[in-house]
Amino acid sequence: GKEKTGGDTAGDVIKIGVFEPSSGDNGAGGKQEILGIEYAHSKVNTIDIGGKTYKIELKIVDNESSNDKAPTAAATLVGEKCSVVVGSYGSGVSIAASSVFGNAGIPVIGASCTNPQVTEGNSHYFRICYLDPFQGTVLANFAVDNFNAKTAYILTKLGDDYSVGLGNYFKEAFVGLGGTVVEESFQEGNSDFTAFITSAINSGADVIFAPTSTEAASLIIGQATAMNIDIPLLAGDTWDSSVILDAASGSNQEIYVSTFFDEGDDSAAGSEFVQGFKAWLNANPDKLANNGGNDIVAAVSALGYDAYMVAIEAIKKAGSSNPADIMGALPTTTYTGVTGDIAFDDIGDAIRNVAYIKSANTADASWNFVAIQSIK
Amino acid sequence: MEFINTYLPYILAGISVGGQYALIAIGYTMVYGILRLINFAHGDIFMAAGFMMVYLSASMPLYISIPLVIILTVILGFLVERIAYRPLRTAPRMSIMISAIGVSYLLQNCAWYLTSGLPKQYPKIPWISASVSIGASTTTVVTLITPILTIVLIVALVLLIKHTKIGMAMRAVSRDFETSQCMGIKINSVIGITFIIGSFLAAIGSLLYFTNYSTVTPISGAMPGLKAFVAAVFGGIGSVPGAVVGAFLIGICENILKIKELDMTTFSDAFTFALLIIILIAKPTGLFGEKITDKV
Amino acid sequence: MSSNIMLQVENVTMQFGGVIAVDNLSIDVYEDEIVALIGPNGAGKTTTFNCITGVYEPTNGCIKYRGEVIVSNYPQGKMKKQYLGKNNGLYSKVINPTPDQITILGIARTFQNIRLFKNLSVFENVLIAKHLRAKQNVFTATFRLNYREERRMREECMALLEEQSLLNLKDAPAGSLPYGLQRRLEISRALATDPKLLLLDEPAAGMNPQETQELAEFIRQIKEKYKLTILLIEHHMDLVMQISERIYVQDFGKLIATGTPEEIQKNQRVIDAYLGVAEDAFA
Amino acid sequence: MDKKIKIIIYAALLVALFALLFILEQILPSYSMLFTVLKKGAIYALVAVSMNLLNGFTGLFSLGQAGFMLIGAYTYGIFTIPTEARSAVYQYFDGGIINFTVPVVVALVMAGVAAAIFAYIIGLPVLRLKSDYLAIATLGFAEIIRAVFQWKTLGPVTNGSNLLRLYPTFKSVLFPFAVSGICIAIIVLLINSSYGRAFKAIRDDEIAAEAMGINLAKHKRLAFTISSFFAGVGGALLAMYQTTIQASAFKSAMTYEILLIVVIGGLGSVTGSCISSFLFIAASEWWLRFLDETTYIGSFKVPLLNPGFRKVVFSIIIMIVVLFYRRGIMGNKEFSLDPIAKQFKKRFRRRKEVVGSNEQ
Amino acid sequence: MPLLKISDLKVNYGAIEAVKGISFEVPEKSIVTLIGANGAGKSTTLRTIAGLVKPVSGTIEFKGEDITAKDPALIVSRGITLVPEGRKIFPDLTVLENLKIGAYLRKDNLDDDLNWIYDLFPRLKERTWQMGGTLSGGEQQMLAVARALMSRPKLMMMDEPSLGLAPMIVRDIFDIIREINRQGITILLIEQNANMALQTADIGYVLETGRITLTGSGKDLLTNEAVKAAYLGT
Ligand SMILES: Nc1ncnc2c1ncn2[C@@H]1O[C@H](COP(=O)(O)OP(=O)(O)OP(=O)(O)O)[C@@H](O)[C@H]1O
Ligand SMILES: Nc1ncnc2c1ncn2[C@@H]1O[C@H](COP(=O)(O)OP(=O)(O)OP(=O)(O)O)[C@@H](O)[C@H]1O
Ligand SMILES: [Mg+2]
Ligand SMILES: [Mg+2]
Repeated sequence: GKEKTGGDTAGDVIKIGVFEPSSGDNGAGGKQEILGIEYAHSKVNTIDIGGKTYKIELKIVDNESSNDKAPTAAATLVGEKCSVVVGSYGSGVSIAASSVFGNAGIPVIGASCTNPQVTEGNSHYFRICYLDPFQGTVLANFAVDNFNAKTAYILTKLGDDYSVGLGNYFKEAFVGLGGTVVEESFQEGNSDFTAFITSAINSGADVIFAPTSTEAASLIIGQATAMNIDIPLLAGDTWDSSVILDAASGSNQEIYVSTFFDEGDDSAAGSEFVQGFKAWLNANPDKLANNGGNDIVAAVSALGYDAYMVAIEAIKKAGSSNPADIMGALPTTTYTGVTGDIAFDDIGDAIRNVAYIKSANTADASWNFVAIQSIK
Repeated sequence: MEFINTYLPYILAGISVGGQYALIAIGYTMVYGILRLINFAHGDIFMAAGFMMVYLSASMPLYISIPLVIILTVILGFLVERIAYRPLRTAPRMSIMISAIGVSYLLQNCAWYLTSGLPKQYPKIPWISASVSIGASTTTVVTLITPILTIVLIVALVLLIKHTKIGMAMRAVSRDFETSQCMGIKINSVIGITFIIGSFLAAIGSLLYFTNYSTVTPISGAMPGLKAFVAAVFGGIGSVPGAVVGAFLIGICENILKIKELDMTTFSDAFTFALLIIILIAKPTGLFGEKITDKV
Repeated sequence: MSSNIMLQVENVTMQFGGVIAVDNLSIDVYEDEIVALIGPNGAGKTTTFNCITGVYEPTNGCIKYRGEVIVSNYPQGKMKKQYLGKNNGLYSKVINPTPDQITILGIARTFQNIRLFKNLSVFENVLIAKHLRAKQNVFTATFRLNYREERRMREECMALLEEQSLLNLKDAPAGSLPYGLQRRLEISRALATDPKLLLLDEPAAGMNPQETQELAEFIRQIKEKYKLTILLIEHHMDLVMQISERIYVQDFGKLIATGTPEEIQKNQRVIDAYLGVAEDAFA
Repeated sequence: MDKKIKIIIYAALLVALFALLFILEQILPSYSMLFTVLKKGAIYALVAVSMNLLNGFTGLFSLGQAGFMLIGAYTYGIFTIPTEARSAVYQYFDGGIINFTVPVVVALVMAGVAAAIFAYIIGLPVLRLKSDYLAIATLGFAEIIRAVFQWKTLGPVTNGSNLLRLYPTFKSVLFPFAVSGICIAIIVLLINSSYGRAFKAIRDDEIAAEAMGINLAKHKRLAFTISSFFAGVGGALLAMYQTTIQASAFKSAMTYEILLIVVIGGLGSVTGSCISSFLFIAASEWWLRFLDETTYIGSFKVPLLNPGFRKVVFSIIIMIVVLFYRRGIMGNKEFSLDPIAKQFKKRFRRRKEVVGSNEQ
Repeated sequence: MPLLKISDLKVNYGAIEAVKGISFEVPEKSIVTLIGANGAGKSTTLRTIAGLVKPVSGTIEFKGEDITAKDPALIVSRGITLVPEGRKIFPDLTVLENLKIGAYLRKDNLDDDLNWIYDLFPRLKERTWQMGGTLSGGEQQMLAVARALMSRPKLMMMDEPSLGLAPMIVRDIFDIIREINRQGITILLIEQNANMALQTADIGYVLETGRITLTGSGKDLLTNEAVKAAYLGT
């Protein structure tokens, strides 16, 4: 990138890398996460270190949701001499690029990547969201608590580590709670889910758990609606997207998702963020388009916001723009974000014990807050 | 009855998917028949038709937007031929194919750029989006009308190819450009018409397909495109009836494989390819393919 | 005479679907002979060559090369019911070699419509023909452990091109050669496989009478030089009558006449089916 | 030109190249995009050349490259993950069932061999098919391979849908250059050998090739197997470069990408494939990145520059290259020093003549 | 005014100069033949006239109209057809369809023409419904000629119609050429069979490596010593 805004000299600038997909399978979610980061940047774009004011610059790079493009994208950020990096949506790319950042000694703060392997053994990788084992367990608990579910039908996407992984954790927890599961998986590019839905019905499932990308999700919802099924659909954080609301609007399909953040959160920080973010989106047609054309706040946007703020906090704490110093400061950095209190454990994961459960309000295409679920 | 209730949905889904594949597959087969070109961009033209519908239907009523989508798709198909294939008429075959891959990339990337890659909800088309019950299973009207419409369109197409002057010209051009020119045939127009027909069918296919599946993304065309292409090869590429038979076979097979009891879902796509390979090994030019005999 | 018999085509029938292209054909070719196979278009001449060289599997019949059976088949599989020809049941062995195996035995051919490796140089065209007899494998060839063999191949090819006066064109792409030289190169390439028996399919097609004349001379020369036996198909009667010692005439797949050129020219059946008014053909 | 001199010149150039790379690594920071492009470019060059061996030199239109790379990548990964890391990688499969590791070089060879064995087996039936039918069948096989590697039942070996990671990788750009260089050199030697000529004969005219005593089945299988061997090695290198392996990355899109490189470089040109793979990687991953960034000049927002625009521009560039350089950058020619050397010689000779005439 | 007038025609294939500036005329209702060695540029000349190849320079005039480098379809519509080298009939069209496609640009009724063709070639009438590809070589050649006639040409160009045909068929073809010419169609003929061609032709041109080196009536050339030595082999 050759972009230079204003007349800053390099000495007055601290660069924060944004390592996110804006194309490929996870492009949509990645863009929403970027929006949160950009919004945060619009709020806090300078920082004082040692009495000097530095301008913060965002370096956004597209990892194309692809493991083989990720290292190159990461190298771009390293080349830009970013002090700290935020990202990425999608755990696979985060893992793939991890060593590039690791070798360069740059700390990375994952916003929404939920796979345990992202941080495991990577002292430079931190993360502010909960993990898949937690999320899977939460959802299993929710299914049992709310629907008294005995049988769950799990539909995962073959070859997708997020999908398969989360499905696995859900299964472990659900079986642990005394339920039985029926598992199936679909292949990339599959567009006809009626057969799967039929087998869910035939298996006598009380809930369908489908941790998939939003593309598959809208197909599943559309076809489930057409088939008039009355089994609730459960899914993880990826489904917390306006795409799902679009797909479900006007139907009477029950949809529950676990997520990091609730738009209807009426805490001061939460509502301030929601209002500010919406106003910011609406003022900017490009951004609104990147959010899917509406101003519904995705949880990943909130996480992106928080991740950026954590980065700022760490820089402040380190009192330096040197990546090594920031890395040193991060483990002890704490921050109260819009998604809750953030502190890191010794692996680098955020210490979290609750998840929000939301349900799709199909009448007016919005999310209804259902519960804050914790693990038994 | 129990049996039918359990398995009917799979078969219905299969027939419906088969019909949609068939409409796309014909585009592949026609273009291949005439240019010997695997038109990799065909699936993406289908996808583009989907997006056109999403955007157009947002601002105008269906009775305008549907015909408009069909017209625009046809124009798109024609333009692709004009810009990307016609200049390469005398180039090595591989270059034209690469051009096709390039167009496919371009269309996908443009769609990405314009839509930000977010899945778009396809508009509901009244009546054909409605649900109907057959026995104990529920499906949409589109599932039922797809095969019928497909068959009607294809019969019309076969009649066109077999019994009209332009059809005769298409068959002639597919054999030999130069000699066709000597007969006074304008090969560019004939090829243009081929693309127009192919795109027209792709547009119809996209109406049916996306009504059934409700979401359009920039890569929506890739998988149906590939499947339709497989169907075309399966039936013997270049043969219209072959493409249709292949498409229905593949549609039905891949859905039957999803029957839980078979426990084959993991391999439903793989199985499609496996079946294709088996067929090809038994009949190296597909079910209805003309035998390539190198006259020695 | 039969001690030095080269090629025996015995009762060969080739049926495509319902069409019998070669019908119970028997041909003998002796060592050191030039034999011609003539007949109207579609009589099955090229098909006969294709059966001999392994391009097609004959439906029935057998072919012997120097007394040894190299091709043999009988109506079987789908053909069992469809078979329309004679001599069903005469053979029970199946030997269906691929064309390369036939070439290795020492039978080389040219094609009715020239089939050179058009993008490769003249030299490479000939060099490729040496591949089959080289003592090497992929490994030795890749790492040049076969360099002696490779040198020998190259030297032999240079010598051959020199003889055929193609040496000055050795680096030209074969496709760029004038038609007549392409024919000559195709024959040279066939010679490079070290054949004993050479099959030529319409070598004079597309040549004018003068060029045809030169070709006749050329064929005679290579025959002497390489101790070849030659079987050729041709429509140019002046060439055929001039160089062949014996002629077989095929019509609708069947053999309708055989004999010396003089006998054939007078044969009424041949005149009716093929030559038309005799004098005209040699005008 | 004297053959010996030629060899010496090429060797000198090679040494110079490696020296240059070495020096670059000392002076440029390790994260420089240049190295990323060089590493990936070297790997893609190998894969593209191996595909060219099939498509450009043997005339077999195969689209199975990604599948063979997948096999190579997994073979490499599976056999090199340190035993102590296995429980972390195979977390869903109790550490997997393979409990030993082999040295990197051995694993690279194994990667090639595994791909080659597989190619040999599927080649038996598939290579009987012609042109586009062969293409679709090989494409199909690649898809099947992918599904099999993601299959849960094979999880203890392949880790199912999950990533393989923590295996040895390379840091220096010299490593991929050396490995790719050796492999490409072997392919070039093969192409220029008697067997290479046989492959080209098959490409030009199968029937004539057969009539020249070339066993079609054997030679096609040979080309297919050898090409797959190198694709497997390329896959292993790619795995090292990416630091993680996931079957879902090896889609047909990857094969198309390689095919694009091959055709843009020129079918039947090894140097073309190499040049175009570096250009391709550089353009797609480096030079055009600025197009994705919303840019302001002063307060003026440069239009069109938004995420995704880079790819649009890139596909347009590809189209332009395809439409205006239909035979690719190099056609079917090779980059060679001969013309340069000839120039040199001519000048040299002229000077000699001048000197000579002066003396008289 | 000649029916067809070629002036200083030059044609290249890439770097190869196939035709290096030739001029000749074809009078109305005549039979004109081009003879010459292989690769002399004969086929290229015909293909250029038919519009299949674009010349580098030179003009082609037909009935006074400049048709140089025009679209092949337009040239056909003016009344020029080419019987291409190697027959090139459409193998999976029936004989009737092959004939109909010959009249592709015509919109009027074809019945009369079909009857005329069937009179000329009774063999084809028997095989109306047979696929073109299944005909024998001689029949295919007849079909190619008949197909060209279906456009009701004023000028018919034939590229080596006797190539690879049995002696008897060769004679038939030449008989047909004379017959068509009697019916008023001008013929431009390329032949390797120089004997037959010169016997049939009113005018002959000898082409050598892209240039015309000799011109004369068919009879004259037949007795010309140079022609005899180079092309007639006697
Ligand atoms: N592969 C094939 N499939 C079907 N029919 C074939 C095949 N090859 C040849 N034939 C038919 O067999 C018959 C004999 O053909 P062949 O080529 O042997 O004739 P020919 O004697 O060489 O004629 P010409 O002198 O015209 O070359 C023809 O009717 C031809 O159509
Ligand atoms: N498509 C082409 N591309 C390149 N060169 C060609 C092409 N067609 C013909 N040539 C070359 O142009 C020259 C003239 O060819 P042309 O076919 O006109 O000769 P001809 O007189 O008809 O010969 P023949 O008797 O072989 O038919 C030859 O040198 C030939 O190699
Ligand atoms: Mg023949
Ligand atoms: Mg010619």
